[in-house]
Amino acid sequence: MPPITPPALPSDDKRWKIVSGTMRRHGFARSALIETLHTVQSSFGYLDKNAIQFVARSLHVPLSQAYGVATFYHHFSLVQPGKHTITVCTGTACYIKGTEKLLGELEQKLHIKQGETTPDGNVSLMTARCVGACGRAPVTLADGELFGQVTSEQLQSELERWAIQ
Amino acid sequence: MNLEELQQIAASVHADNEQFDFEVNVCQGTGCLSQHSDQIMAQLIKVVAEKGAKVHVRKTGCMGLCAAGPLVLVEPENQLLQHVGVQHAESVITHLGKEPEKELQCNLREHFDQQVHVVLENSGRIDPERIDEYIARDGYEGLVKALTEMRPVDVVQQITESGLRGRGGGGYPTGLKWGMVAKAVSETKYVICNGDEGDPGAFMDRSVLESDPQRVIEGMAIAAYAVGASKGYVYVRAEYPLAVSRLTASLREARRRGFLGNNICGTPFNFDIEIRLGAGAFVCGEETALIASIEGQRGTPRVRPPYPAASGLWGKPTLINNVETFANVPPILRKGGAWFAAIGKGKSKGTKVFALTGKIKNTGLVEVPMGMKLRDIVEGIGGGVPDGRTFKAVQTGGPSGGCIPAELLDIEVSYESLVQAGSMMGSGGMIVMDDTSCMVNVAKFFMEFCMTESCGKCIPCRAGTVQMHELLSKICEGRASMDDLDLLIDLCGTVKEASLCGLGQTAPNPVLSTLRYFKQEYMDHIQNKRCSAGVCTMTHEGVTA
Amino acid sequence: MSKLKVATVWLDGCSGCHMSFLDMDERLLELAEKIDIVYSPIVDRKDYPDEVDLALVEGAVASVDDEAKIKKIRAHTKFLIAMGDCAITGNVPSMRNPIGPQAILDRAYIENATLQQQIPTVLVPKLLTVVRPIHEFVKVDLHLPGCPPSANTFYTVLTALLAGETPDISALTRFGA
Amino acid sequence: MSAATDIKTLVINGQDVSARPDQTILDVARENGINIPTLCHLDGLTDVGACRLCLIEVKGQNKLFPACVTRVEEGMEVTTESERLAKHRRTILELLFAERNHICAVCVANGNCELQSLSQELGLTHVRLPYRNPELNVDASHERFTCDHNRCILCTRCVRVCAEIEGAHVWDVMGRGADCKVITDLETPWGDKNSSCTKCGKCVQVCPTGALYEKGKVGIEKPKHPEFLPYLNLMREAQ
Repeated sequence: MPPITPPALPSDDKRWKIVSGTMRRHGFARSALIETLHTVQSSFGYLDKNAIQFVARSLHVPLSQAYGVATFYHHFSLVQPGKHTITVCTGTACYIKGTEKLLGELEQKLHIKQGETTPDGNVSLMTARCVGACGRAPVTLADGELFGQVTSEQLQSELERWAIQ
Repeated sequence: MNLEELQQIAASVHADNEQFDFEVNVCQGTGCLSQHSDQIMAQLIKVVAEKGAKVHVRKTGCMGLCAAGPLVLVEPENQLLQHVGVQHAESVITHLGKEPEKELQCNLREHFDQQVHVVLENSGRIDPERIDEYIARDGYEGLVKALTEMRPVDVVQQITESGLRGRGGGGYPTGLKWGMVAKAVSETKYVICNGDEGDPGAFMDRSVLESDPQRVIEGMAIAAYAVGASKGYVYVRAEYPLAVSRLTASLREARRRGFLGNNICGTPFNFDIEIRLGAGAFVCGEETALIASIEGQRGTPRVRPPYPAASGLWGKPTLINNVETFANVPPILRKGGAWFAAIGKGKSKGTKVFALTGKIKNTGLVEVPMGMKLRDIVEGIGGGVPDGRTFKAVQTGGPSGGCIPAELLDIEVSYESLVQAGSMMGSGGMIVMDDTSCMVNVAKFFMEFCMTESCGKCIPCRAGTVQMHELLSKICEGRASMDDLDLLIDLCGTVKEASLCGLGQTAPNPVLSTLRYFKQEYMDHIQNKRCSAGVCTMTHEGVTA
Repeated sequence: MSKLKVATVWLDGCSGCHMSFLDMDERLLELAEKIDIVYSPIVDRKDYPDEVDLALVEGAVASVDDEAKIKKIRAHTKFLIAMGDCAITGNVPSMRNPIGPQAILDRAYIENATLQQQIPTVLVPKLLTVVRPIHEFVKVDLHLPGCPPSANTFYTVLTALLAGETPDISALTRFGA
Repeated sequence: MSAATDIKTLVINGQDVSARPDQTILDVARENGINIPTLCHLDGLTDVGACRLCLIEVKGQNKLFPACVTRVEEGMEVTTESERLAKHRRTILELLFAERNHICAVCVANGNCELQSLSQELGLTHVRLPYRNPELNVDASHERFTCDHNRCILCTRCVRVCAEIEGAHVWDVMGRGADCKVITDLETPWGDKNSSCTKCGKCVQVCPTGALYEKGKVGIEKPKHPEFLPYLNLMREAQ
């Protein structure tokens, strides 16, 4: 195989160097696609088409294949998330302990459906397929911080805090 | 590294511990951390420093009884403290050696006494990021023994003799699998640890990786030696950041101590492990899908055969085992296959870790010998259903499993008996439901799960789960007829028999098992438009635009 | 022996199935010796008879009216045949399903209307949110796909049924035929 | 090992047949005039075993096997027609018809569609399942071809022919489960000025339904010709 010359970084943004670093660490192997997308997601918060194209071209992965991978895994988001994210666990233990109701309340309060972001870009409402803290069900994550045996009052106060910030 | 050097490391750890009068282990698992056990630990350290007490405050993994968290374990008394808060730090330290405060005492004998800890033997007792503490509890003795005293074929023999079976759900004999990969002729082979614990309601693998990661690394290294692999991958869910960071640190430690890398223990054996992050796809728990994902592709399963043992990662012979399976390996090598085979019953040997959750008093992680009665787990160890409600069913096997009713609580927990009861062992989720759970709604919940997790490759699973979910919704909303029920049963048959992989083949199980034991609830929804548990809201069909 | 009482019904369809039925031409005369058309868009009678032996239903169920009709027809018919793709699959009428009835009404009565832009409400049956095949409302005894089923298909099926035989539908016709 | 000892003998529907060990049950069955229904399989492309229509029974095994990827074995007794198989096959077709908007009467592939002819072959006269009626788009941006997602059954023949034969890998599948969709490049229009499409038209020729078609042509007058695939493969081997 001819030596790979990766395409130029999309911009001066330092985060692209981190992305490029992940690819280099894996020798620009095609199999590094998912690992690299993880780096993009953690650096930029989401994957846009530019980023997918840059990674695909760098790793010599067909564009459609890279896009197919990016959209297959639910961990990857193709839209910019809100400033804050509230993630409701919808695993079985949480379901048994009434997570559906919590989710419904949040949807009502925020006027958005799960997977969406409020129009002002402040809060994204997400669901997770079990975060593995079933012993503390029902569980939600507020900006990554885990809350166990959560109540609607707790969620309400968290939302109020974010609204002021 | 040889056995003698291991013992030296162990001795120095023990000597270090001797300096202290007490050891205070603070659970830093995901469950207790969510209740700020890190702050509690910091406060404990502060109090110890202020008092100049000879106390070692140690960060540990999960202690099991998540319901009573945050947990603290005091050694040498072996006294468990529950619901410890930052404000209790002072009291915990001052009461060392005496009886702790009443409200902190956790003396659930029935919860702990019936358990047998093999996989969890170190959980909550060692600092997961300090390899020497693992060594001090006989860690790496198995690997050293295998490398220095045994041929690969002997290792496989021990595993076969132990009767260990896959803990990921299928229950395939581990020795047989290892033997197949060992016999495959190839320069390159791989060992993969499946940590894509996707069953909602299960967290055994997370806990093991958080609490005792070295055990998994050692198990993988032993496996690699047995099958002739030099490269391994641990595939972990991205939803488990703590497990990933502890595993990363542990891999570094293992390399530092020479248990990974080249010429391990001075032998020609080379082996190293890389972590691969899952990205939120339940189907990647299926081994061929997991392999596709490690290769950087869409996690869609492919038809087997060829099995990964013959053609797996990048077409090479590949051994895939689940986290808990690998975690069982070190003690088997240390104590021998026969020791392991003596635990358990019939064709199900050893122990099984279960994540006991739902409507049960003592939620958390338990490890019991195979063959224990389900009732002893639910009512004994679990403490039964809280709030004076009635037990209705226990769900095992996740979305692939089924619901076991009260009248079958006396069955023994084994691979075979659970399948016979219309469920399966699965990876170890055990979710208890009381009379406030509607079984049709539960079936719908699992179907929704399977529907959104279906990879979309084969038609029966992709389109069948959508239609089954629609039919279950119809039943739950009181819009269904008996014809719809017949259609549902008919679809179950096709999806079960015609789907490509395990996800689709088992997707109808929650429906089939609830139909088997709770048919009356279905009839109630359909004929009387009534949900006795009060979960479903009946609506009438909207007919106009 | 008395003649078989046959009805043909036109729900939401283009009447093509009826045209094809008429295409049996001279064979209609032969059939007429054995059957009486007791209700049909092509005969005078306005209300559905109480007892019909066999009904051929063209068209999908698209409005509250269609729904009421098909239920009534079923109640008064011994053997019900879904005639043509609209009755069986929804076919062309169901092409509005992905976008819903409002969009289709707007297009027809507002966007494309040159005068009197308004959606009729009086004397016009209300549309269902989705157009559906008749077997989703009532039990159907025989499905005869095709758009439309050919005159030969009609003839072969009807003569087989009259002789008490079960016709092999798939040998005769298919969706879209 | 001599070639003769390599020959396997097996029984398909009571008929004794012989096969090379690398052959699949589907190959051998078709060689012997036994028809097994397929949708995702196409001679000349790698098999994915996804449509599940070619499932067959093997004596002594309760499991069903996809004939397109199951290798022959000595002494195997295969059944390709049974009540059980017929039921599953019909249900699979029903699932497909209900999944998207297959309006045969107005489809460009009417009369030349594999889904349509299979439904006739397997005696499917109606679909018991409710139609899903998803809202799907039609990509007519390409100068010569059109992609109508309403008719797509996700067999992935287009994906495979483009990657394996043409070598362009313009097509792939995006999303998961019922949200799956075939795409070109980054879900960008097929006719985009930066499209990597080579305009060879192979994908159109292999599409079993009216999902991919040539503009200005109606199926009934213009059947598709996927027979070029084995020929291309042969010529490639000869190079």
